[in-house]
Amino acid sequence: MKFGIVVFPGSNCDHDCHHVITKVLGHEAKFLWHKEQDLHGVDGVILPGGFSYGDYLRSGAMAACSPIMDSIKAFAHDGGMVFGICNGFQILLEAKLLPGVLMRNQSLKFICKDVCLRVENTETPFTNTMQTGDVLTLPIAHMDGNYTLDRRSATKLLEEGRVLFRYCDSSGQVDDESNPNGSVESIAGVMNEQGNVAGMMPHPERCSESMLGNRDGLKIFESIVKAWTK
Amino acid sequence: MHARIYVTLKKGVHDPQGEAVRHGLAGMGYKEVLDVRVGKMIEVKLGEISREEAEKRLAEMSEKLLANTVIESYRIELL
Amino acid sequence: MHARIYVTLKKGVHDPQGEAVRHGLAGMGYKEVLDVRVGKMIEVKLGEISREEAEKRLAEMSEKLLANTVIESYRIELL
Amino acid sequence: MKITTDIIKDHGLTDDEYRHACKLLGREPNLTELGIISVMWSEHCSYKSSRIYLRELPTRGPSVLQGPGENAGVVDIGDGLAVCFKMESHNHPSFIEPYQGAATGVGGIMRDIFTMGARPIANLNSIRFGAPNHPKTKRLLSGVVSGIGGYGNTMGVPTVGGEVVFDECYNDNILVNAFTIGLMKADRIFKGQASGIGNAVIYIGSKTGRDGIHGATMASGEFDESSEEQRPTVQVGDPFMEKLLLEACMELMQSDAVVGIQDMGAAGLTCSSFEMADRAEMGMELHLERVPQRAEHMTAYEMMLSESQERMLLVVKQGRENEVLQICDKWDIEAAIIGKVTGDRRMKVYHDGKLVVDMPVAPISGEAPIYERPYAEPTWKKSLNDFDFASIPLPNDYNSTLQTLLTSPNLASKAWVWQQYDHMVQTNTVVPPGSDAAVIRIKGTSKGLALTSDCNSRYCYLDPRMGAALAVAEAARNLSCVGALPLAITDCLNFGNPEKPDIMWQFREAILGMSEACRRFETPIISGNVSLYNETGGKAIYPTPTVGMVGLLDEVERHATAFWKSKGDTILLLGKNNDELGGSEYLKQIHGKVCGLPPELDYDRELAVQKACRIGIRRGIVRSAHDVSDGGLAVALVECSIGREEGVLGAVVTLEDDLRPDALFFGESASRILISVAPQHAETFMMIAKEVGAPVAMIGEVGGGRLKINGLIDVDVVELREAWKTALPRMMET
Ligand SMILES: Nc1ncnc2c1ncn2[C@@H]1O[C@H](COP(=O)(O)OP(=O)(O)O)[C@@H](O)[C@H]1O
Ligand SMILES: [Mg+2]
Repeated sequence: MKFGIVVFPGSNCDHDCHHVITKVLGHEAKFLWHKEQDLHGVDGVILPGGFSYGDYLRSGAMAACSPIMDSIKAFAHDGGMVFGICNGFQILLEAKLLPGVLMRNQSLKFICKDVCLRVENTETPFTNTMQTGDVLTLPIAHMDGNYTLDRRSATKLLEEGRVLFRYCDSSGQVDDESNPNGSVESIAGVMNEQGNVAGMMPHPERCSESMLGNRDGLKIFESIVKAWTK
Repeated sequence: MHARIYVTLKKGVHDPQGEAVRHGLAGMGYKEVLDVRVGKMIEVKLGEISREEAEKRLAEMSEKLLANTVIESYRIELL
Repeated sequence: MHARIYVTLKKGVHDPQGEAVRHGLAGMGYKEVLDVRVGKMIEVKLGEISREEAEKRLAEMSEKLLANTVIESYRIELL
Repeated sequence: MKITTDIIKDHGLTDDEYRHACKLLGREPNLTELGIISVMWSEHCSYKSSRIYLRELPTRGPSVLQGPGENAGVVDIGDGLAVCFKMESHNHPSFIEPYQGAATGVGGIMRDIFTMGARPIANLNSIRFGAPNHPKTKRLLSGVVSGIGGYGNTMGVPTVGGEVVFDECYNDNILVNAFTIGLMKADRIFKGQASGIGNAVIYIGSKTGRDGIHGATMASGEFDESSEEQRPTVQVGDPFMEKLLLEACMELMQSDAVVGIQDMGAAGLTCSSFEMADRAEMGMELHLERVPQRAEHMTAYEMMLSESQERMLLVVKQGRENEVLQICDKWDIEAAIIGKVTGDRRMKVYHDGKLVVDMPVAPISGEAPIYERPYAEPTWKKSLNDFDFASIPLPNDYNSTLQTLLTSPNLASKAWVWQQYDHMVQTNTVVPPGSDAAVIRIKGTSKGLALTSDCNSRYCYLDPRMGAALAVAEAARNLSCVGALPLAITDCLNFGNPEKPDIMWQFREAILGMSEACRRFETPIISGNVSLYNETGGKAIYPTPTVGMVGLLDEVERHATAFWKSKGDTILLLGKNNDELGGSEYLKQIHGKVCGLPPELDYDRELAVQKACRIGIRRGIVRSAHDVSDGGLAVALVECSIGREEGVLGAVVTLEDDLRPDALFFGESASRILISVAPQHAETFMMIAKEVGAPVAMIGEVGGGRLKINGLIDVDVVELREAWKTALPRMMET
């Protein structure tokens, strides 16, 4: 599979994603420059983490207006797989490809630590290698990860199976204590209605090798590849 | 020409920053503060442009970039 | 009572955020935007308090918490 | 304009220095030239008080590719790769405005690294604040930590370690020392050199504003009050700009168009242009109207002295300028050709066509005054050192003493700090903050790097020579605890006013102690920074020579962390427990005393202990290793138990030394490491230790939910962990 990794000014997990895809997963990856509109025939697009445009004004806001986003919107519209991690998730929300907003963490602090995630729906291109209820350990590293949506829409997302992951404790229990940033319904990652665009705050690319603690993150990339192969 | 755009969270949207400021003020003894909301004020300097044109362009910029209209509203003030 | 406090960077203090917004707007075709400065607008709801008292207390709060007076200045507006 | 004695004084120049400057110029300087001289000859740029002592430091070694003198030092690590690192202080700015001060400190040190051609791969931060209950402490800590995170996180450089210390000696002079390490090809070191007559001088990065211009400019008619007002004393950092600058520089350095490069740090354009010209024995011609400017109507004086952040000066091969401009354009950063290299060894600066500066480069850059300031051992030292420990009563309840120590901000968990730092970006962090040193892997090789920063300034106060040596020893020990061989160090020497003989004495002693230790550990000093005048109201900070040390692991998979791994494992202690309480955290926290002498350092024992630890780790038999430092043996044992994220593992320990129990539990004798191994490897490890001459003893066993020592200490691990973890957040919330 050929992944396109978008490089915005201020992206800083672009090389980390590239490393996992090419060196760990053994697939192809190409960097896509934000000023361009050509997606170079990639099979899926990753919007990596970082601080696009310094995250000034609002995280992801200016990146959502870059030229390449027009192409990505068209690509998504045609069913292409698009996956946003952290800042990439913020950009997808600002670009209205996914519902909701990411506000400042409840603590108003940047938080970098491992969290537990409960897998909510395994019938998605992003989770198809997992079991429902699986608890994954992935790191978060963000200032604006407080997923905000009115409660009704949030419940609806859950009902429709569009919530991929929720923050939980190590036994899979979802509660306030294990919610690191104040996200509504402890939502950590969501998907669009068509099921081809998803975003999440935790960083799967940071835990895809055992030397870095665990390989839970790799399951997400493997799912994407599996979905594409089908 | 100069303009100001005030961007504020819509009513009902939880404001963690405002809440933290209120909490901080209460801790410092300012109990009279009942509520705090933190918004943005964006000051813009524009080149040669008519007032009407300015108003139109600024509204566009606000919609597209300066405010996230899902949770924020904006108000434009031409100086 | 309601009040607004406008917090802006002092003149001469570098505003990277404003600069980035200006650059972003230029990229989107808004070349008429010559300069952008981003400040804060803090809306405060106060309990029973006289205007004078409010003014005094808000100035105090601004000095102590709401503004970073080393680089920012503030303006209080009672509504 | 006439230069008056007031103007000279306001620029911080002595009469002698001014006379010397006139002699070098052959005339009186104009105001811009005076400004240039004053910054070039400032303590910060010229090291005029410290230079003669810094010569004592060992700076050479077989793997040193670049020692002090350039923007940062470089060490060869094999595989065609090298690392470049340095530490720098941003103490005063951080006290004035903690967020921006710390942020721009981090920005500055990262520029020093990537200007050498190295991509920054990790940061450390060594930060010191006043007493926890001092009214300023919390605000300063919180601002500094978010500033460090704000900059480092945005840059995508992980902050993987550091130290946080609280002591009332820092009440009005906090310390913020930032360290960055970068990775580069060993044969692609870039230098700050302006060589090649006719080559272009190119300015890239942020626009120049009136930031951080010192000098007493009110004295001059050229500046009215409003321009004074427009001169912010605080510089605001723009990590986004710096990230673009980094990427642009990395791309620029791929080609051979760039001949020299230097960041504009302290004294901005002045310092970078003079130093680059001087190193290449060249001159330069600059045209200031071409400098990208943020403020209107800037004068030559202001442009030469501005300390606006996120700027670089490049010297580019003639004819290749466009390549550079194009790359800058790609990354959306400003670039302007502002001058060229000349052969006359003079700095000629034009502003709007007018020659405003005409000075010889070498004398201004290289012949700054050097002072051999008088030094004398302070009279108060002896009375501090002579202390009869028999007068210290033994604790009634060792459990509560231990709890008090562990929940004091100095020993409590620092997770509140390092969780605000992205310590994982770049996906190389193999050992995150929390162990003795951080370990990062080097992709594409089997190697790893270990990083630590250390200094116990209370020791340095009691005996600066021993204290500085102990800082080096502890740093090396921390590296050995993760399995790394110490390679080289950088330092940040924070002291009081050097014009006072006792401060100068502290400085000199510290250098001597550090030098000896570096020789013994074979860790040359490849870069560093001096920060003097850290005092307020005549009260100086404790001498604080912070050490940043880097070690190498040939096989990064073979490393250790500080925490117990398995029930039933045997606990061994490398080193010796001595009757040493001087300068300890225990004396300070429990008895409110800072006195005695710091622990002794026996180099042979220290080297043997570290070697045994490294061998054990490399052979794969050491399951955990943790050095004994602040708080002593009991605290170290607790740390091995409570630092684990998952599950509970206590230990039962028996110590047989015949010492007073508080010295045994809380004394801070140097050169000790706690090791745990699977029981079947205990004998093997004892053999290793004996072979290298390290004292060793089996002292207990891992397991259970409690930590028990000698029947005097018996604590619940989970409870203690909770108290230790929440101490700092609780302090910050109240
Ligand atoms: N300011 C900081 N930033 C990042 N990590 C820190 C900081 N302060 C402490 N740490 C981490 O916490 C752990 C304990 O620190 P410390 O007690 O100073 O270790 P040691 O005594 O072994 O030198 C180390 O892993 C250290 O890197
Ligand atoms: Mg240690």
